[in-house]
Amino acid sequence: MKLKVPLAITIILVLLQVTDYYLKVPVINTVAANFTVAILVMSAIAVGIGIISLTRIHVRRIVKKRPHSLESAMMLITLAIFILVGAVLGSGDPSYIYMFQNIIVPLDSAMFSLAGFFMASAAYRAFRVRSREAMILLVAAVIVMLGQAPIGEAFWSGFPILSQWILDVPNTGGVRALIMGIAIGMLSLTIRMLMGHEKGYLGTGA
Amino acid sequence: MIGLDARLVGILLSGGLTLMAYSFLYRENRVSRIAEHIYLGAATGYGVVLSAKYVYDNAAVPLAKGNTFWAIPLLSSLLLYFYFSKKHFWLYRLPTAAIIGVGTGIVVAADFRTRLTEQIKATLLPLFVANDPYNTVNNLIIVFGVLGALIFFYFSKELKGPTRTLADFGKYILMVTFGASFGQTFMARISLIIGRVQSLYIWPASILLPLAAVLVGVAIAWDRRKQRTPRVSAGK
Amino acid sequence: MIVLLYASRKGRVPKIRKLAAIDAIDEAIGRATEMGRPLHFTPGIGDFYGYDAPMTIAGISVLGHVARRVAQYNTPLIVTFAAPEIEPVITDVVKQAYLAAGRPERFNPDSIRFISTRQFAYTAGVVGILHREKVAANLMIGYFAGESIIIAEAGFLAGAIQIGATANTYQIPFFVVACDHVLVSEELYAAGAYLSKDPVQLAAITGQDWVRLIAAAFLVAGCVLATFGISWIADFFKM
Amino acid sequence: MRLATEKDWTHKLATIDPRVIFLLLLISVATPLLMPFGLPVGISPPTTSTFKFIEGLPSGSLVVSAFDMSAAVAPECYPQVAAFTTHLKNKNLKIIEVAFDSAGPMFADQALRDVFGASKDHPLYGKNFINLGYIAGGEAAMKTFAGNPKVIQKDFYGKDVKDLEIMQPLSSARDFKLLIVISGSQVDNFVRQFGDPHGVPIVGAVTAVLVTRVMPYYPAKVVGYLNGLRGAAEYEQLVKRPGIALAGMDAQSAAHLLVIIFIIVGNVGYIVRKTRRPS
Repeated sequence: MKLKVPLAITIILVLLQVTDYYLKVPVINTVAANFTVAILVMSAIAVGIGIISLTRIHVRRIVKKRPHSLESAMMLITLAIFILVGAVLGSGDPSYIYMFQNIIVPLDSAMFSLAGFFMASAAYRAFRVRSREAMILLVAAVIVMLGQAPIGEAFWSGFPILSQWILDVPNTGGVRALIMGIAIGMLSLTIRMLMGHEKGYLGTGA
Repeated sequence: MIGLDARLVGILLSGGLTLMAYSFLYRENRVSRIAEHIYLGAATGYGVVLSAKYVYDNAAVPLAKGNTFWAIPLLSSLLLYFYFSKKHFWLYRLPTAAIIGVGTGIVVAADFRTRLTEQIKATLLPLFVANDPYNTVNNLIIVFGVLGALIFFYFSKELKGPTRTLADFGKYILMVTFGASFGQTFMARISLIIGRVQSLYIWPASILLPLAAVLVGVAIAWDRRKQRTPRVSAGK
Repeated sequence: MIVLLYASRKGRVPKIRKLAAIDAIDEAIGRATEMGRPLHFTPGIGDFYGYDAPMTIAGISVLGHVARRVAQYNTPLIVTFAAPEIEPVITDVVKQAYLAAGRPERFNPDSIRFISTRQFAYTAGVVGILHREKVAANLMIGYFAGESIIIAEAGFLAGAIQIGATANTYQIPFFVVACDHVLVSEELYAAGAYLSKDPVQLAAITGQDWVRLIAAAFLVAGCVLATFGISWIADFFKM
Repeated sequence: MRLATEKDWTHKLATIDPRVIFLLLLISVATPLLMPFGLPVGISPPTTSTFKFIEGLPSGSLVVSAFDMSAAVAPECYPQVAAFTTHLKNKNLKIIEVAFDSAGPMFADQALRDVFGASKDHPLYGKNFINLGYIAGGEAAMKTFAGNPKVIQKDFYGKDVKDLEIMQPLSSARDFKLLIVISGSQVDNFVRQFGDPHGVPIVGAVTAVLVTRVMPYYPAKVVGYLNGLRGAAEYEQLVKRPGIALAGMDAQSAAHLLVIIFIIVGNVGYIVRKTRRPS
């Protein structure tokens, strides 16, 4: 009961969506579309779970005086401010836009731009001619980098053309094989789910 | 509306937060941790507000207007909250199973077509183009690249002989793909750093720059001294 | 197609070649145990909806095995994720795993940590955890996007042994560059079955190979025909 | 390995502290932004075809700017938006801004202020341009908007949309002469909802990462695209309004060069050590 009912729900809904995609039966199409929007609402409501457990972790940290409780307190305060201001004034209010522009935007792009620094250090460390594979990866990456920045053209006018060729030809081949493989893998996973063998997502572990 | 002074404060605030986040590049420290937690609170709170607005506009309002259909998702998602109950814990599985069923169903159906059959179709290229050696070579690389990379993932047994060679070719094609992807992404991420640095050059955020430089210098000197005095603080 | 293979292959244990990256999971757990430092697992920023759904599910499936092993050795475990709706499932999986290992008392609810729904707030949180809690092994198995290199490189700087796995093709290069072991794209989907050692699940992997061979056969035949200007295989795929 | 080699120069070259790399990368980005050396930026074919397409639109045509961008990709996408909006303004085209990402309306507003000098208070607001705000629901929202753009009741600032002149002649996406997709995630959904069913030509204002995913649609469905910050720099030259993207190009060059130098340095250390080891 505790496992079979949820399993049945999943199987029926997967089959419903698949039929909806390949067959044009008005009844099925309507039902499937309704389920789709309903699910969007349900996953939005699930955000509450996250907030409850997030608050729980940080409150516990403060109460038990564990390290970094100051940071936890700051996080709870900003969380509360952002929820309250958004709830009271609405998300389109100028002050909310101001908070968004001056707190979330800089931190969002600062965090994302850390990727640039980390890519540089990872490239330095990993792009060594250890093996033929590593060398190919390195050469392709360097050519594309030179092709993208104006400095590549300044060295040799062929870099942009060569980098475009890499993107158009070998890259296309590789990407195609990858996505075909992924589609096959996903199909196999779904069939395992439909046969009731893959139950990991229902909390059974495997 | 927000006046001029608020604008200057905003520039200072966003510049300060950027520098606080960047201080992580030197090492994890209290300043970067504070930025991290402010960000966590702000971004998560913003996410909650938007989700709540979505539920309110798209389900609660229509329900209030008499569209009873919306009672179904609203009520059934409450089952999710049995997660916090010790006794009826398992009830959360019902709405979750529904979310998973719809979520995977949508993808698998569309994916089998767009990813598998459409990709095979796109790869059906002539292996020889008359009087056009350039395209002949390109087509050969694409076709054998796809074949090789497909075979490279063959799980059932270790490959030997000609299939091994083909799989090796596929592996090299994959490496080119990864390299190209790396190069292309690198450009994008550098653009982000450029954007951040440009925002720091705007007055009055620029006054933060020398301040940050001094702080980093102090931190480095501090760490050096700590290293020389053998293990005074066992923690770091 | 695969269904047929399924039925015919029940009862026989199919052979699968060794997947080094999956075997490395045990190595990673072992290292964390020896060092007495935590193991961090993340199924990524995906949820149960859209393209990320299958990757998330595959990641959670691997988590079940990892948690069981970790429960046996009493290694500290930290699981982080970005989608709140997967939290109950993750808790359930980890709890059941501790129960299966006969160690339910070792389960610590604080080890399951929702961080944030916003991508880079999540990233910042994970990076902080990797450093603060001195994580010894970092397993990233599921759906990852722009944060992959940030988490992987932060894990490297924190000195963790790392395994990356995702089917999001644009992110694989970053795992290749920064991790010790990588499950490339579809290997992610095979991982759960491989670890389960369950004959039926393994048969599904063999089935995957069959579909692969059929696709390859279509490709060869189609290309040869296309060379002579015949396009009926291409027409067949138009459906 | 002998301990003496630990102090060797090759070892040093092969194991530079990542923080040194971070610092040099920061300097290599920051310096050219202050003191540009002005390397020429060549203009690539997709950018040219984008420019030509917009040049060819008759004045007064309706153009939709769809903001499907998050704040994180703003450094790449916003300069493109600014360049496009300038071009649309110069050509006297009508602009409908709409967002499918929650952060979108903020940048739509910023574009109006940067290019026209004001957003909702501008005398031409509602006549020549409008910011419709954010529609939730991803691809489902796109489908709805393409089928009936008037489905939106209020604009981003809470004004009633039906009173505004620019929306009057609209009945479906067929009335759009061009769709500019500003995105860091995908264009496939726009092709499916606007391009295929309504035949709207699409131009991509996309991040560099996204370019490989746009290429399959170019030039049939997507008539042109800008490749990240570099694309923005190219476009700024075409519309003769050099801005932050062009200023950033030298920094881009310097950063790429620096990383390539580091890769070479790392390999020199590695190779020298490897060839020595047998002896």
